[in-house]
Amino acid sequence: MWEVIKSVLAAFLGVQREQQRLKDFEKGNPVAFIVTGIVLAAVLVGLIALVAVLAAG
Amino acid sequence: MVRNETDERQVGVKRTVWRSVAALAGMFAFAFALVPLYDVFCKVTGINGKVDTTAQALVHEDVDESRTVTVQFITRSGSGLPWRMEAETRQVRLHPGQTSEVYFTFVNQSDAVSWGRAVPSVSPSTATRHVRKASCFCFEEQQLQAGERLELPLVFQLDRDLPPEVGTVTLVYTLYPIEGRSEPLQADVQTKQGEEA
Amino acid sequence: MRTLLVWLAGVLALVGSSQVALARGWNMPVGVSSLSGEIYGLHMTIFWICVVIGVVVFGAMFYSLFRYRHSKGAKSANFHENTTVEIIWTAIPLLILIGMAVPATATLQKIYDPSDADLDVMVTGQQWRWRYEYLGEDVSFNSNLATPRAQINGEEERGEHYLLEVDDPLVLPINRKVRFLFTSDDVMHAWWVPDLAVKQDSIPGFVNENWVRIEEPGIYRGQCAELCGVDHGFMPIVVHAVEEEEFDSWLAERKEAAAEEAMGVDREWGMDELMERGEGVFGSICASCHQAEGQGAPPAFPALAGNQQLIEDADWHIDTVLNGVSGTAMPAFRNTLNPVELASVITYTRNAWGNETGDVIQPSDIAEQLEE
Amino acid sequence: MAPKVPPQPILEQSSTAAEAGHGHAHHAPPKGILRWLLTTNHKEIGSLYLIFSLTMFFIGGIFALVVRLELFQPGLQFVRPEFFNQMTTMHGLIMVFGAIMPAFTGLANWMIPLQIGAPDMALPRLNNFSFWLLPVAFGLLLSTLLMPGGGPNFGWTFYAPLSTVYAPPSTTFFILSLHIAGISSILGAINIIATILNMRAPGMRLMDMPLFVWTWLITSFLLIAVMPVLAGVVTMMLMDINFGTNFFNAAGGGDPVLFQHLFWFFGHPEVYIMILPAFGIVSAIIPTFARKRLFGYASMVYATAAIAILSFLVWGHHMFAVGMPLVGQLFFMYATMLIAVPTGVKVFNWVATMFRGSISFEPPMLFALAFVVQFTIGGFSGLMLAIAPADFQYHDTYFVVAHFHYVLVPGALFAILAGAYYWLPKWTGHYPNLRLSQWHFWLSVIGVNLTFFPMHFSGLAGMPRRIPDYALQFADFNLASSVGSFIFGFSQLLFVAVIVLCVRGGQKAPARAWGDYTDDLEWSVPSPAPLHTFETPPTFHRPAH
Repeated sequence: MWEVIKSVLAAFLGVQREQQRLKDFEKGNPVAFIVTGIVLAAVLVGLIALVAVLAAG
Repeated sequence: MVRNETDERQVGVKRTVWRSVAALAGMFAFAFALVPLYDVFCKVTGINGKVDTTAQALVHEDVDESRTVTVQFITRSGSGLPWRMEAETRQVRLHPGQTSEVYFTFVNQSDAVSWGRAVPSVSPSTATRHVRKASCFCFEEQQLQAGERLELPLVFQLDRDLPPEVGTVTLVYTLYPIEGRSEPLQADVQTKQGEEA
Repeated sequence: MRTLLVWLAGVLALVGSSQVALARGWNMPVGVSSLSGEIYGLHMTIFWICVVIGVVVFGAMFYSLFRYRHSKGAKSANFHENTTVEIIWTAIPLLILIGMAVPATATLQKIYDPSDADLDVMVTGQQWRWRYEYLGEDVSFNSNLATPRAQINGEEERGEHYLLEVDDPLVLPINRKVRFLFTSDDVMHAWWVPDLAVKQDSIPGFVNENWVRIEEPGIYRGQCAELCGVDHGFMPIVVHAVEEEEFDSWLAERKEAAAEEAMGVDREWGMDELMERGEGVFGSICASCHQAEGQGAPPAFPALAGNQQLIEDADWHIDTVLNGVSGTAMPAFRNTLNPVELASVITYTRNAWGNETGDVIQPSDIAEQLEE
Repeated sequence: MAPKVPPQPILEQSSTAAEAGHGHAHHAPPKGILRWLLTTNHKEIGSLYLIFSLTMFFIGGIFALVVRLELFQPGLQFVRPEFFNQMTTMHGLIMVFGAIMPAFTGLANWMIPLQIGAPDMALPRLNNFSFWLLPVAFGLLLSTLLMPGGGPNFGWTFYAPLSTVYAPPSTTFFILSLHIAGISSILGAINIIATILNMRAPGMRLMDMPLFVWTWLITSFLLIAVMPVLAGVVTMMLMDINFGTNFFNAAGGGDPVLFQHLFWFFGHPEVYIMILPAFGIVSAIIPTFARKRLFGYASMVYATAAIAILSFLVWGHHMFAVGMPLVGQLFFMYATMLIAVPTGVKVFNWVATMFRGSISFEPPMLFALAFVVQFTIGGFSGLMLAIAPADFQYHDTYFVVAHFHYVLVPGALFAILAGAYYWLPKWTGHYPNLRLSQWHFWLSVIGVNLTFFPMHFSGLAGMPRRIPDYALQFADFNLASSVGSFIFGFSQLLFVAVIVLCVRGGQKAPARAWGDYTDDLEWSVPSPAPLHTFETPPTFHRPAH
């Protein structure tokens, strides 16, 4: 699981080693990556919202 | 071999198309769902002063006498309704937590019955969530007979959580006609009279 | 090779133009309000950050284009990824962005300050003019474009403040916090004066809020900044910022004038004076839609000249002007014109351009109808 | 952009093209107009899309020139404000929905099957239908100009209530035409997704696809997600206008600001729909002419996906002046600023691809390089616009006009032109005339910058957008913009000349028209590409690392 999260996070930043990417695409389950991606996107939204609320005081 | 592959492709294409169509239908429905969602969102955040148009229970909390807030009332007329609308009181000063009652006068200056609606708005928008209205003429559509004069109350309080930097709250009511209801159904008139009685 | 020189010249021109951009008239004004200078500072900071990033990125790009020309026999290398470099050029922009977000947030918080103001002004957008009401002071007026149509059509020489001049400017005191409440009678408008760094949409049925504390007396000009129909380009804003005492006496004067005007309602008015007054009101309020000769612009704006319903039914005419017609561009004028103006403009439209009804509508009749 | 496909399928032999025995499987196509009306061939439909978008580009361009003519100097000289508003509105609508989007769809039709080794699109008949909806939609839209009260005059963003209660009677037809154009885009998107997901050559995985295919896949998902929302918005408008509902009418308890939220929920992803395929084209061209593999292929794909996801979170930055609460303002400001990161990654990757390459400057490369520079300038002004407090001063001024034109004209449009020059040898079998192409390029670059760069200044100095007449201090900027726009507009006639000459003849191009440095499959079929290609799927060979 942690591997999947790490890969998706790397994708968010747009950096990924070629070997790691090949590994992901060979054995990784695409559904796991998509779900993790959506969850992390939601986390990102929450994070931005949190920062905004904190900044607004 | 080639045959099989094309068949497989056809199955795949069909599956993709159905999924896409389902997504489309979902997004179209979502667009309409955004309308009520937006209202909920507005209520929670108080965007552009859009306010709750249902009665809220007044809360009997301790009046915060350490601060006084000015509440202004402004009335405006949209086009197409021969009514005069005025706030009896232009502004009041009160403490958060205190309940206040002000009256608004409505006069139908034409010789025909008509329906109108006062659309409320609050400024600053940060105060919107903290205005609690127990009774307001803006909750429902109003009907006035030819030449009728009506005084309607607004009962409200500001809650104690009103942000401390807010010193003035402005309540604006814009009066609009209700299209296609200039000739009311008899039943409507009776219900209304029933309510008043 | 020549290609590259032209490109380089382009980059130099860009840097050069950024210098020019500091000159007044090419850049955002520093402004005269307590916050406008801060907003200008923010703007310039981001601008220079962008210039620096641009120089680095475009520099690297043009260097590569120049240095690794195929025509000079360059052989291409064979690398196509480098995780370290990629992490660095993701992280650095992120840091720069955070650096930008901090001051931007601070300024935004200052803009969103709902604390009490010394003066409340309600600003209403209407096709195509602004209306100002000094809340609690009984002073309100319309502010129309003052540039003559002849200048717009090129029949007259254009003045210095072409399209940025009004008949009745908004007068505000300096050094006092002025709170604006924005709303609209019809479509969306946006009230914008660059020197005050205030731009806010005015939305029908809702109020928006903003504020300003002007620090220097002067005349500041702006325009409507939201497409609002045919004359969107012709509803300017002029603000006269004056010393506090001057403002107080101006306000007292306006109150007195309003009271005097109200007194005039009761007397009997003659046809000629109503026609004269009415022509002026028609020109500034009605002519933008119904046109100078009452010929209208159908289908949106009906003709008034020779309009049978108008000629035959005075009550309908008065009702239309007072209450407007919902679902059209015809607003209710009951609250925005006074009884004298209403009576005179109705009398004028009933007797001008061949509408010879001979009707004289008295201000007192209108006042009575309004106060019923 | 109109390659004349040989009237009969010529089945030339190539390493990967069809075996000769397959020829009999095709019926002789009908002749004349019927052939084009009924064609289900992806190349022919691609050409139809491209010709259509070029036509719309000139119609929308004429509208823009009317606008610039009126703004040439202060005062009202040529058109009245009501017609001026119709021109600005129609210019925007036609360019967005009629020129840029169909041009990308045309390129997708032509190139995606070739790039993934498919014989055609997955749904060829649907493909024909989605194209022919477009002339209907835009014929209807253009006809509103002749209706009483004129055509749409409320700006391409058609904010309510100007577009509902106060709109001309023709608005119902405007809504209908948007519906039809929207259905066309949606069907096109479904077709592209179905093709990419199911029709790839054996052995080609998603992460092996050329970036143009990748960006179009992501764009198609965006289209499927937001075109229904646009359809919903215009349906609500239609109901407000004709059936007495009050979605956007404050008088009936609705909210005009709701319109803007819904519109920009569609509108911001729409902006990326118009730029993501451009990224794909440029990512194909730069490596070809730098003779070096694209730097950071994976990060390009991820950055595209990141931009697509973020595009759903930033619509509020178009509405900083409507009076959102502070938290909303901050949220949209932060989210918008974040988009700069993946966008920056893309620009850095392109520059890194050029670094230590072996670069030559053929016409496609010239346009691609101009894209990188000018799109980045548009990106910088976009970053400035993201800063909410400063946006109060920029909003709805010519600064915004300058910003989005930099992104869309020297951005999206230049990428389309680059793509056209890049693939013309494949389409026609001839290289475009070099001298004319260079003239076209340089006149376009000069014209475009002379038009749009001064708009930054006039906007900052205080000129609102969408006004037919302006104060005297903006006169010099507008003069420059108008002169530039005429240079740019007329120099596009050179492009037509290049295409016509290229279709008729010119230097013959081999299959690998731009050398051996690109592995993309389209270069493995002969030039011009025969009507039917890859009837037997090619085997995809992953490039060696």
